[in-house]
Amino acid sequence: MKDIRYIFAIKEAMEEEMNRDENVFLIGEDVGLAGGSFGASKGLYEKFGPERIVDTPISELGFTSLAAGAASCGLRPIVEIMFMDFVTCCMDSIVNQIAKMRYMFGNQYTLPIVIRMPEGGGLNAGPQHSQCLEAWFAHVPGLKVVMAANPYDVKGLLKSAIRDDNPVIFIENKTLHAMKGSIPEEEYLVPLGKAEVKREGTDVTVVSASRLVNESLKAAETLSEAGVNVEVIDLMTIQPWDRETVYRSIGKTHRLVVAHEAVKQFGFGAEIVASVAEDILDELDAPIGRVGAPFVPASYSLEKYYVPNADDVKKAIMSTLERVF
Amino acid sequence: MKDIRYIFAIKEAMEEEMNRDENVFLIGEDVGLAGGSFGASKGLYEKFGPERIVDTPISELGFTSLAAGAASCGLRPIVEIMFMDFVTCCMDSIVNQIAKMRYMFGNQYTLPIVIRMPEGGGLNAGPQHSQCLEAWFAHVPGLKVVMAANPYDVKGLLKSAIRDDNPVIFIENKTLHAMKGSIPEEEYLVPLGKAEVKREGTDVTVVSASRLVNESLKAAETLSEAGVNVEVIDLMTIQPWDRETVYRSIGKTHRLVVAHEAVKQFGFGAEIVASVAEDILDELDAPIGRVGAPFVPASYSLEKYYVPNADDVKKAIMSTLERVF
Amino acid sequence: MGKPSKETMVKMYRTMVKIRKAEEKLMEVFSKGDILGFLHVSIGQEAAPVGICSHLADADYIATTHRGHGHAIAKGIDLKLAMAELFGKKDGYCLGRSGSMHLADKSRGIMGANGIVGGGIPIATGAAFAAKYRKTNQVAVSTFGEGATGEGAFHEALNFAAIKKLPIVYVCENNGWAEFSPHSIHMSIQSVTQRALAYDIPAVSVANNVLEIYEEAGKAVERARQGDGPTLIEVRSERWHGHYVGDAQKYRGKEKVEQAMTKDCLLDYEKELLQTNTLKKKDVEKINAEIGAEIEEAVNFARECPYPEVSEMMKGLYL
Amino acid sequence: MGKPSKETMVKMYRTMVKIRKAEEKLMEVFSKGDILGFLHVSIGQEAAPVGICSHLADADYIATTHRGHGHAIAKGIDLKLAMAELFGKKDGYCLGRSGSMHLADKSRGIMGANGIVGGGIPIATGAAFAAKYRKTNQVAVSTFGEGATGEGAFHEALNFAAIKKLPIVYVCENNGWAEFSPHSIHMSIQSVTQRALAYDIPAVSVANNVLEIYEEAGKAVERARQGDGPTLIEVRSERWHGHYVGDAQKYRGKEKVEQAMTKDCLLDYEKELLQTNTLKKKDVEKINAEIGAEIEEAVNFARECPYPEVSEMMKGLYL
Ligand SMILES: Cc1ncc(C[n+]2csc(CCOP(=O)(O)OP(=O)(O)O)c2C)c(N)n1
Ligand SMILES: Cc1ncc(C[n+]2csc(CCOP(=O)(O)OP(=O)(O)O)c2C)c(N)n1
Ligand SMILES: [Mg+2]
Ligand SMILES: [Mg+2]
Repeated sequence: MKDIRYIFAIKEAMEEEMNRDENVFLIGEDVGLAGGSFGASKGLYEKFGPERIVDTPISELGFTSLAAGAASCGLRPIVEIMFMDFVTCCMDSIVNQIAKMRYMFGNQYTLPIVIRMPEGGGLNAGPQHSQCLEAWFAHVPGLKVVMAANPYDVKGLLKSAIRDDNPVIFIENKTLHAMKGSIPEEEYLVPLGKAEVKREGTDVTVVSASRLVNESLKAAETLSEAGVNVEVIDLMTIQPWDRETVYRSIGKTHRLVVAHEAVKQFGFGAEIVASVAEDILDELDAPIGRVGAPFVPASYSLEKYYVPNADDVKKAIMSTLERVF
Repeated sequence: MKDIRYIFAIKEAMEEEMNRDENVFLIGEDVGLAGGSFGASKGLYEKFGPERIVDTPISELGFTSLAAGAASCGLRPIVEIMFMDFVTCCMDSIVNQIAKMRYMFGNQYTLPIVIRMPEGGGLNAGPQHSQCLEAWFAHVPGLKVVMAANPYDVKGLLKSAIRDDNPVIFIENKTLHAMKGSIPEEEYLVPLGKAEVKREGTDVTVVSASRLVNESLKAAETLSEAGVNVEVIDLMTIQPWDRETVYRSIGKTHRLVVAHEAVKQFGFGAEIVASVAEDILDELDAPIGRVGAPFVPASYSLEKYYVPNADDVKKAIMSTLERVF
Repeated sequence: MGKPSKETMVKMYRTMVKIRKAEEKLMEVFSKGDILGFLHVSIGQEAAPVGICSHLADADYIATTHRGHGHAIAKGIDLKLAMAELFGKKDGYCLGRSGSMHLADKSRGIMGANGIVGGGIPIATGAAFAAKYRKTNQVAVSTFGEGATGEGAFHEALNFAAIKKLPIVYVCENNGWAEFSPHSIHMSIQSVTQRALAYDIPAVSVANNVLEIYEEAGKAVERARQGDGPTLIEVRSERWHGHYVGDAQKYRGKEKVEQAMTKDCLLDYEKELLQTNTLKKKDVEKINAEIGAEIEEAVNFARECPYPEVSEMMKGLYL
Repeated sequence: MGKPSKETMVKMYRTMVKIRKAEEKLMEVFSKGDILGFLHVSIGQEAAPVGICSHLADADYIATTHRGHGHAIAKGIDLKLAMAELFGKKDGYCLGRSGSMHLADKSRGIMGANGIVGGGIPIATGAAFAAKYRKTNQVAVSTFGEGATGEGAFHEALNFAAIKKLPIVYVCENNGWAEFSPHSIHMSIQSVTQRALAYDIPAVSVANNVLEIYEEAGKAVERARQGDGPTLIEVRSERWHGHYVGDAQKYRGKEKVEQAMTKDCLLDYEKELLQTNTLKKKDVEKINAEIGAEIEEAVNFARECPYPEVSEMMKGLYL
């Protein structure tokens, strides 16, 4: 085992897959000469050269659709969108082209593309640099949507995403980039489409992803001192998500909290709750709890009050526990 | 009263508001010379001229952001996006600029923009011309999202939207364009943010919007013959949506079905269900039902099996009624 | 490059006839309701796809538009399977899922028509990128209308291709109309070639003449194969019919339509072939009859082919 | 237009000093952690905003970029309230909600900096549209970097402005870098003015000299006011500092940075003013002292201003 930061784990995943398969390449703004705006590709340009670590003009639509064309012809692009907010510039590439090309062309083409993008607050970067938009992509048939909460997961999930033959929206979290964690020296994968019970518990199930998994774990720790036993599920893949693991847990705890950094309304948590209410409502012993950012744009100077944290998860858990049904 | 088609009701709304306020103008592809791809602005070019009925190059991002600038300077643009699918080309304009400009600039600016777009199937136009993406916009703080199910509503809601000082995503439905309905000769408005009980009932509440309201009403008719009493709520505004009316109804029927044309997963119905599960779960006597398109791109030749209809709503209602909790 | 061989010239004629007749047939069956959705025909514009695709091998790539039947045929698409797709049938290239706006044939490098104006331009650019990446000497072609050059996708793609000297030929078929509006609504320049100046991409404007197009396309494809980067070709044609079949063209006026129809790139070429004795009258008749039969056969195939089963709708979303 | 009056020349100097000193101060307080988020300074590039905004009235519009302090100051923003915004305070222009990347002052036509590269270009174009719509004779200015010209937003906006002959001046400050990559990554052309050929928009490239910029901007603003349509001005400057404060510029190399810093549009102008006796040494000192004090005062104001209350976060989303 070795200690590694989340951002460096991303780099290792890309590097290993590029070593393994010469069709894998990275494209995006400042990914080459500069090693990536957040440093995810540091050193890769020196190693793989400008053919495989491709700096682009500022043109998210252009290079994301370019990746679609390249993938149709057998390459395996990794696209870096510098901030998730900028994905608004290439929704057509992703939604009308990449997500649909396989199905729409009668399965003739495969689109093995990974589109990486960091989301969320943490840099006080304000309303146009802090959004969490995963729910959009989860609503689009043809995309997989993956979110990683720690260095171990991010490496294993990213490697799986690169090997996956479907387009994958791979969402990082800016505050996690510096997070340290322990990973094996040897190669490993973390499968897509499987959730993980990150903490076992019996009183309430928290379903979450990305940074909020860590916040939920913190909340669970605090609550355990008060004798509350929280189960924390990390979805890891939002689309297609692992119903089985979630439903099994709710079958045990009979209480549900969903937690994400995105604004609460119309966030991915809503879908989890709706599915539960559709399929296993009778398992619930209390109204569910939801954690998400408030319904306003991300704030610059009030960011710390805007971005949900362990305390918000704790409150949601407590309120679910207080209520019976 | 007079009979009028949905598409013509849209025209009347725009025309009346343009008569009323010289700051209102219409901009989009082929809205002028041609009177709109679906004919919504037929005759308006002749009446108001190219200054106020503005044909654009094919450049959704350009003219939608242009509308943002024009609105900041006091105009009241109506933007026509020809098919909702093409809104993927201007998500940056809508999400990063228009939705945020008021809040982000400390309330200095107002952005009275209406962005009209028709969604859904009905033309067998295939995967890139049939999408329903309202859930995306409902997830973005700063936008209102409105959907109209018939000629009366579309006229009244569109007039309200044009007068509203907030940006409004105004979603039409292509199959409704030809729908006939009766409207008053005199001016009227339908308020934003208010749902309407389109049919009273006691056994189950169906929450819906746009075309699926009409399908739900059909389903309700059929079921009434079988002695089932369905209440149909037309949300009309998806964001901010009218909790009060929905909750009141569920307090009466204790059963909930949500129905929309968009793919079911991560659709707007999920948010309705999640809110209910959060706020008034104890009112529910049975698992909820959900109606939405299957999780694949819209189909060309199988469209009629893809797009949800009255029968799907009926099935969802029946299955909710069969289950107890 | 030089002039095409006699064989090529005859083949080009055949292909132009095939496009013309196929689309005329499509208009007919569409009007009967056998084909659903939107149908955009390119009648009057057959010279461009043929002039260009004559330089391409199966391994070369092309990405086209909503008005893409001509390119697909010129690039060698199987007419039966294409017809089946247009009819929405099970054996269609896209399993009947997508129809006219999404014709694609991987085996012949046809990367797809596109329902999004401008959408295919960066996709074709990606194919050129892949060719260069792999050091094959494949070339990519991107076709689009003059209206599409208003989209950011056009700009972003050409900028990148120029910087990276990608092996691609951009072909703008300027047919004077984008949907229901003329050139002047879409740009303040006279020729689309001016757009290329923004990227230092060489550009040329040609008339709707298959031999001229063949010549310019030959140079451009050669340039691309040699690693000298992209070229933009504007073909000045005219749209004979409405934007889509069923468009009453009120915005255009009957005279203009009739005027457009006097310019017939197929008839011009036929005359030239006859005058130069490349073909005899009876060859022409034979070719037309053969192609007519081929199209009839394809339509019959499509008609008899079953629709996909509903259960197939849910298959193949993920691999 | 001709040369600026003496009064204007002095005012331009004052404004350049104000931008320089304000940003130097910002770098200092940012490094101390008083300002959060991203801070992009335009030191070395003061000539462009001043040369251009000298032709604008309060009623004229400007929409800028992430590197927009200079334009805001040149367009007359209140330094105290701007500082308060940069500090994230309650009295800031945006109520402390948005910070440096979103400075806006409606009362002076400052439509906002923008966190989205290229995002402001069509917005400014919309302001020009509004001016024309209302037949006022307002002019709009859009500023952006050379990197932004890669975005589709640039292309779509200029195309529209050219077609409609909107009263707008596009100012591209080509400072050689877009984030961490040089000009050559972003375009294959030598001068951004070539981009304007795609729209038949007149364009001119000027050195980083405030008087030259003033002259060209004067012509362009005049053209716009006369209803003759848009102009593109490229200003060839160099970025002195990193992309944002804190950027170690490993991609650039110390020498290049030092070389860039030898070219100082402010010092050049100061020398010229002294040589031509437009200002005396002691005037220069006085101006610098006054501005220094003004900035100190603004920073103190910002420092003392309270943060917004948490409850205010939820206010004002909808009107
Ligand atoms: C992004 C987008 N915007 C608008 C449309 C609607 N549309 C379809 S074809 C067309 C006109 C295209 O004109 P042009 O590029 O000249 O091609 P032509 O139809 O003349 O072949 C438009 C506006 C679309 N399909 N996609
Ligand atoms: C749509 C979008 N893509 C990428 C970025 C990240 N970004 C911020 S500034 C910048 C470089 C801009 O370069 P240029 O336009 O030359 O302006 P300069 O910073 O040199 O003033 C980039 C890529 C962004 N903010 N928005
Ligand atoms: Mg055209
Ligand atoms: Mg720059």
